[in-house]
Amino acid sequence: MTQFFEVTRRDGPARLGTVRLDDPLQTPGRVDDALVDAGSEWVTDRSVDPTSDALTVLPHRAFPAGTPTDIQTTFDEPTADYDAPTAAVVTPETARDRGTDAYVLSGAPAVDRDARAIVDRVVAVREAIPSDTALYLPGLATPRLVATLAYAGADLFDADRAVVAGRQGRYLTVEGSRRLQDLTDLPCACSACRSATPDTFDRDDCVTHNVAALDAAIATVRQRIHEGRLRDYLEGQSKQARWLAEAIERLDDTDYLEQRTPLVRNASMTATGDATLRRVEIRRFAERVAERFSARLSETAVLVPCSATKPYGDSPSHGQFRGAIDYRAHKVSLTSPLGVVPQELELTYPAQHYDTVVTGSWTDTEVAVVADALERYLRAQEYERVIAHVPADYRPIVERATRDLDLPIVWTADETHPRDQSALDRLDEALAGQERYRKRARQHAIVRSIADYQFGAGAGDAIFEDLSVQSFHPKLRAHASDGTQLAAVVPEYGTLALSLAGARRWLDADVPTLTATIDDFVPHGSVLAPGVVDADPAIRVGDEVVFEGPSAFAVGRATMSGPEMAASTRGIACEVRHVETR
Amino acid sequence: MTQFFEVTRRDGPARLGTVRLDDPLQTPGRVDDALVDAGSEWVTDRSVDPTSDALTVLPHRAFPAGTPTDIQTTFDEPTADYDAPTAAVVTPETARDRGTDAYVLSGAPAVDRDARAIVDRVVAVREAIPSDTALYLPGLATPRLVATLAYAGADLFDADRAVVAGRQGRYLTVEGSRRLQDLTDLPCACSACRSATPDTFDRDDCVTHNVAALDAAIATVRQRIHEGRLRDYLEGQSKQARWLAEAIERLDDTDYLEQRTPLVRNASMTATGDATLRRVEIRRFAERVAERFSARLSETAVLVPCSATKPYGDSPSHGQFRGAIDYRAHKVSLTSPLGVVPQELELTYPAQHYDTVVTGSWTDTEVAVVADALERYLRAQEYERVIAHVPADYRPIVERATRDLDLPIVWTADETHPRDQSALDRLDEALAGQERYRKRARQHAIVRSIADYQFGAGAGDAIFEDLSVQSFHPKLRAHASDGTQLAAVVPEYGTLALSLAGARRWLDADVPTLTATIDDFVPHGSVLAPGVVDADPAIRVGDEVVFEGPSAFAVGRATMSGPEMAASTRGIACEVRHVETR
Amino acid sequence: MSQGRPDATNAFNGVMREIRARNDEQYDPREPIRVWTDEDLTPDGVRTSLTAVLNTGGCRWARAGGCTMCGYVAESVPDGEVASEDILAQIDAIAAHEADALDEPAPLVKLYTSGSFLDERELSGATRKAIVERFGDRERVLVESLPEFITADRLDPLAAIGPQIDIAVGLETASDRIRQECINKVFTFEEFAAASEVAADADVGIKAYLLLKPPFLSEREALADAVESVRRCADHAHTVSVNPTNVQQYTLVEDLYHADGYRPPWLWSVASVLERTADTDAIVVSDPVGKGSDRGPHNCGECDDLVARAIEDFDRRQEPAVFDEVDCDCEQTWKEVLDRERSYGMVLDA
Amino acid sequence: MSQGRPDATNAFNGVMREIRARNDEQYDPREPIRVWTDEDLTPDGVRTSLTAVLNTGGCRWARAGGCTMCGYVAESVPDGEVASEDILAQIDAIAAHEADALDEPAPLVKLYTSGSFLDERELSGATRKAIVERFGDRERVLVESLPEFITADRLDPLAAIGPQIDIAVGLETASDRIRQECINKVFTFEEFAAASEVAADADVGIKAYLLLKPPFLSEREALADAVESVRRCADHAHTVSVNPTNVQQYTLVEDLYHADGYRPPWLWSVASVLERTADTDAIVVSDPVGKGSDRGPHNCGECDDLVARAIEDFDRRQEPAVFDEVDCDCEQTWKEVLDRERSYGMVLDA
Repeated sequence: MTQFFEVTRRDGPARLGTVRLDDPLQTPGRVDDALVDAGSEWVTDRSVDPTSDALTVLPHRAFPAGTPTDIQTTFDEPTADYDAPTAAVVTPETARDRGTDAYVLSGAPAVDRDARAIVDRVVAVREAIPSDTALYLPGLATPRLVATLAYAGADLFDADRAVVAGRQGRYLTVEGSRRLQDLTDLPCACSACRSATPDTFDRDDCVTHNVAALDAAIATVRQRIHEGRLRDYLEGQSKQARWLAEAIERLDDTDYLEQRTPLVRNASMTATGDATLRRVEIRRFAERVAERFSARLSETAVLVPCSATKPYGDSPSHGQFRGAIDYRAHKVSLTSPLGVVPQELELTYPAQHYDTVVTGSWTDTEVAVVADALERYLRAQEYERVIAHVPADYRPIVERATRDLDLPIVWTADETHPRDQSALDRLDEALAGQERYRKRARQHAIVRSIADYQFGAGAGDAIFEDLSVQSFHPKLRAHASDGTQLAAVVPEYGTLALSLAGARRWLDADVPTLTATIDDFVPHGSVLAPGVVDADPAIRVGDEVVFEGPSAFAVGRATMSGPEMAASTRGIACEVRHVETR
Repeated sequence: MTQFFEVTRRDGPARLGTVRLDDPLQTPGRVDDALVDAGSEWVTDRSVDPTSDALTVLPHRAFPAGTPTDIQTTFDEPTADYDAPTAAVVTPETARDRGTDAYVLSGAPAVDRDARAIVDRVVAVREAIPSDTALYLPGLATPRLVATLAYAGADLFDADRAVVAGRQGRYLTVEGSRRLQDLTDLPCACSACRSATPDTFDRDDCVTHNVAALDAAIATVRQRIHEGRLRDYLEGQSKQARWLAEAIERLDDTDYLEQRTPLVRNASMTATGDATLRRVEIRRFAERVAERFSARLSETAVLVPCSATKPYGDSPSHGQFRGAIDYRAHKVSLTSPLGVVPQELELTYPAQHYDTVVTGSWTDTEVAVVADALERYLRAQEYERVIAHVPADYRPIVERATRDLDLPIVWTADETHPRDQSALDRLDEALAGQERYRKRARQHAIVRSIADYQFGAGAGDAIFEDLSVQSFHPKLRAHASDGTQLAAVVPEYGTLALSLAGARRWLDADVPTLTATIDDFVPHGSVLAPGVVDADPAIRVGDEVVFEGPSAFAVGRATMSGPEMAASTRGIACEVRHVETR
Repeated sequence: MSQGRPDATNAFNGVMREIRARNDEQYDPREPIRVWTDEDLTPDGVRTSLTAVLNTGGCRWARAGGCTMCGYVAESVPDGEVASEDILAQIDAIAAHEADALDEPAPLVKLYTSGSFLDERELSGATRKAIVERFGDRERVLVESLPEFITADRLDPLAAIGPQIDIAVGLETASDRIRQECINKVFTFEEFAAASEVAADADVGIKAYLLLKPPFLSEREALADAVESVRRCADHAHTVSVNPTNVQQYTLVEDLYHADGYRPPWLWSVASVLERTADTDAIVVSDPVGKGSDRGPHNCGECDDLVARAIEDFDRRQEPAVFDEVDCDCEQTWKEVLDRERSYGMVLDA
Repeated sequence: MSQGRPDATNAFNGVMREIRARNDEQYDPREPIRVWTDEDLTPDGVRTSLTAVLNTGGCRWARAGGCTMCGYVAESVPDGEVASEDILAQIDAIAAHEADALDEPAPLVKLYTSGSFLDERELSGATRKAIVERFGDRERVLVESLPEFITADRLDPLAAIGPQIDIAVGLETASDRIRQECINKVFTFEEFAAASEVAADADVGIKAYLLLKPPFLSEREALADAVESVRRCADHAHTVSVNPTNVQQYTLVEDLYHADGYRPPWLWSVASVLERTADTDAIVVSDPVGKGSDRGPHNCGECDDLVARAIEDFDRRQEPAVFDEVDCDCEQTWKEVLDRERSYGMVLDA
């Protein structure tokens, strides 16, 4: 059982954690001095000092990269249990729960420069060992690589590679490796670099520098995880080598990453390239809009461009659009990388959290992605008419999306800017005579649409069959007709926070409920992972979760994924919002 | 006249240089202590100490950002001339040749976070002042921004902004700015960061850190310029903020950048995103293949995928393709980001210099770019038949490129991998009975195609009307039928180096010749810029240039652009290869 | 009127007219532009004050173009003429406001006009006399004027009424170059000094108004200019008011500000001017308009209130030690800006 | 034959058979696999040597699977049987090579078989005798064998011919665990020591061959094992040859090497073994096959020749001071690798 390691924060698959030694070790971090190797049993039998405070690598027969599976199977032995911080040496073939606090990936150095190996081996081990244990990749860490490794789920590194490279006269930075003789400058802030010139800089300096550069890179990773912005950093780092870019691409296509990507995140994302289009958060939003959303307010859609200001509704341009539409049509924003954002979901993560380039030039990939999203969207809805209130550079998108659809398109802004008065007048005119919906209808649509997005198609109507909305945008509260509060909109994330009554309706509704079974206790504030008996594997960080146990019924927001809360022995699984004793 | 500044190396628009003070200052660099400000004449009249060794900012009426043009015109005064290192304060409106060694962009801090201003103002000043002078952007440099500024042509910075930000408790890195209170880690290698924790780190530390981080960032820029790889770095940096990405996009569309981009470069490029597709080098290659290339060897084109190994010809896959084609068709490689690479141009920059992701998944932008390039290419040639020996993921590209063309397509590899023996057999079969061209014909085609690429459509036939090729691939030598050597292929760049006889043929040919007029001297080794009287503005770094003067006729390779060699007063304009006294 | 660089004046006036033309607001000629009560230090001690900005048709100089930082022309009536009876109606409104706000009449009355109270084209002699007479029972009445209108024939009738008359003169700076070429104000320090003599002869006081941080100057240059100007004024005025620039609408300063080319002065600079000139003979005060806001004089946001209170305290007690009490991390930032900001590298602490 | 872990032997043999099956080369049974001349240190001093690898049908153990680092099975004849007359034809070829290469016959003849010269299934007693008799005029003849075949009845006939007979034994390591579980060689040190007694009784010498860096060991573990093994061998052999691993085709080691899981030892490690065991009674030598190449023992590429020459020098003079002469930056890298490389973190200096 894991007693000496705890995950304290997550950013997708990356984690902050602590190895609980006398002098606690923050992770991702360097394990060097905190590690004791009990030794290799290829040489002789080994023993363990169970009183050591260090993280002890248990006696091992390590298999280097390339060791045939039959050999591994023959020498794979059970792991002894100690009441001390221990690590077991494993490979993708021998990784499983061995009861240790940490796991050492044998042969880790071989995954360097190999995108497929980085993803296949590190992820394979990460998935085979408990999520609340630390993964140590020995002899591998370089300043350039650590961010990718942490993103793949690694927690522990060492300075071995950096030191050896320094001795070899290889100068490491987050950009990569240079030979000392190729340096005309010392592109680093460390003391060794600031107090030398390329002429005087020797291999001792290079070792000092490499370790400082590695520490800085690891600290950057920790800071970024803390901020929930490791991915943005990685997308920049992926320019440093094509195999780094390839590793991210490969990771993007794994279930591993999907399972570890939160529903919402309190951090902005920088969307400046096609790598962003592949992000799980972006794909998930597009997917849910396409499959779950249904337009309730009007049979006319007005397509408008997104705004740099977020949420769009707060921007001057959308203020003008709202004025011209005047409750007579359904506003749908077109944007890269998200695709289509119906007006009800403008607050919903990541619709108000991304920051994108606004030069007005679209790449073909963006045109394709947005057009495809729009086509899927329009096919799923039942609009009678589409008003394209978009500038000329959006025209190819709308045309491509609608060419196979039998939908009348009215162009109101493609000759002038959509914010020009003449364009706004044309929009107003196009909507002349159209019936106006009421503000209440709009509020109801927001609550129900978010419910559809969050809980599944049809959830909005099922959970909020009778509905009375109170308070003001964006802090809407959803009540039943009898006055009971069912849910509230969380303005930062554009999601619904359910009350107990709301949770019960979710259970009763004909959509999948994300539930977890807990032990016989009444949670207060939070549910700890050991208290979770079982949890729906579909639960993602940030999801609403219903907790049921012999003594309590509760609702809250997940801080672990379902598989993780079911398997973890430490850490907070969920922040409980409401609880009721049974 | 510029006496105290010299540009020593170029990487596109970015430059390495030296301010020639007693203690020479490398640029891009921080000018801080090396600068003396004679003072503002808004306050009172000022005088200059002409014996100072510092770079003296001449008395100025600086115009802050936002100063109306009429005010600037009214107070714009001529600049006095001193025999000392001097700098003139200018704005985009008042920038012109003022005879100083350096220019100070007044109001520089206002361009921060403003992609349009970075490009418009910095580039406007850079273009208005002589290229062999230094541009100083006061109060603006941050670790995140310097690379972009250097790429826009700035040479001098200062620590002012970094120090003030430190005093404000803003912690700067190449990633951007963080408030001290938001730091959970110190993501830097500098001595201040390595000897503190976030809890103990104060504003004095922050100042020390910011300056170290800035120096490291500037050193990184210098190192990258030296390596010819600043652009790769910038593409990574552009993930740090959308306005940085936007600044690069805007720069990519300027003539300024095109003029400063070399024809060839002895450095690899990492192609890992759509930003790479916009690079001048990439666009230029695609443009020249589309407009200048003509296929000479066969009426059958075989389309094949590119290889990770460069040049393609050295890869095992292309070895197999070559074996199957066996001199019976013209091999054309499809690749992102370059588009189409005919077999004759596989050595030609950047065809053997880029390193791209090979996951086998194409973005829509890549599909569009490559398909468009292929369509343009096929329209320009007169093939009777196209054999598509490409894997299934290339099929949409070929189909899109050929859908409007009346060209028979034979698919030989879309069901199996192109390297499978069955696919190779199909390719061989498809070429059965096809006439074989001779090795000599292939060598002739290489020389003539490179000439077309380098000098213009038709140049190959005009310059090498009679041709005898000697030596072996890739070091081909082109001789006239009478044995005179005309040119040699430079294997590193895939370009032609002309002899004097070759240069004369270029002059006589019906394609534009890149010529420069020089003073009355006989150059040896190199032509210095002051010796250049006039130069074709189309000359780019790396171009072959013919030099004509009263006493000499010479040919060599440009190390400056034409406008630069015509205007510069210092530095090497061209490496001369052959010279003849008149 | 000095004509040091008529080309500069022409250029500034042209630019300023264009900027002001963007404004299309209109004002009611029977209402004062603003009216408020406060406490002020006078040569006789701290007094309750009634202050009003009269709408007298606005500054004629501003109509030609005017000062680079002054937006008050915008607050004038459309055709630039306000009838005497309208002015007196404004006085009624002011009195009414005072009656509401104060238990007893304020001993000090200050009447600004965004122009010259003594300019015949703004107010006739009779109107001027009638206005001062309305406040005949007060201790001190202050009115505003350019030096050129400060003549014995205009002063004597007012001085005779009863209250001590003070003339507020917008000198802005003791530097003729900065006044003309940064502020676009076209009289000389010599003219101001001469007017001050005329006033002294009529037993009328002079209160000089200085501008802290005209456009085009760095923080250090602005600070040095203000300190020097206070020192030179002190011989010619019983009170010097140091006014840190606030960014007013429809001004050149606002254009610079929007383009990130101008930052209002630090409150530390205001404090520093007061502290460094506390040894002069004159009363030196400052009432930083818009203090703590981005458009007004401001520090880091944390300490603005604290420093503003110290300034207020100084205004009453003239005791430089008040500034020893205030402390903030951002004082180091301000010192760094003083050391490092050049007029070609503004704004350094954006 | 020891049976410490039959499961391991089974697994290794299974894997090795699979690896070797990738090879489909065939050899001519009438040609020796390799033949060359050199200079060697013998107990009697440095002598010119003639060395040959005979093709005797190959190692029977290798046919079952065999050692993890040895690829010589691949160089055997298809059906594993070589006729006596073919073997003697090989001897003729060896003699012809010697006549070409040397002015006079080599005093030392070394005949390897990639198996056991004393194994009846490889060579009959008559053939063995005939071969040694072909070299009856030489000072010393060395043949190769596993301990199990070292018996008096096989030794005596050879010892009687004339030349001093030496038996080369591929002990690899003094550690039975490493020998069995890393190398997959299945006799014990005890068996080796016993065979050495038998040889001594027959007046036959023993030359022990050790492997420096079997798979699965870190550089430091490998170095320590080699030093310890030399020391333990010294009592049982007049000469110990330390053979650093080179990556041979169709071996388990090659699979690891291709997967970046194996690096041949540093030449510094070879030098270190020799230097640290120079005080033993036996002659200790090393002839690093493939030295300086990526598949052979190597340093940084700069100093490989230098260190290899020092080893060669040591081989003749047994003088550890030869290593004081060689120096390279990479010695520090090697020391760092010794300090830091763990068997779970290989290869550290890739």
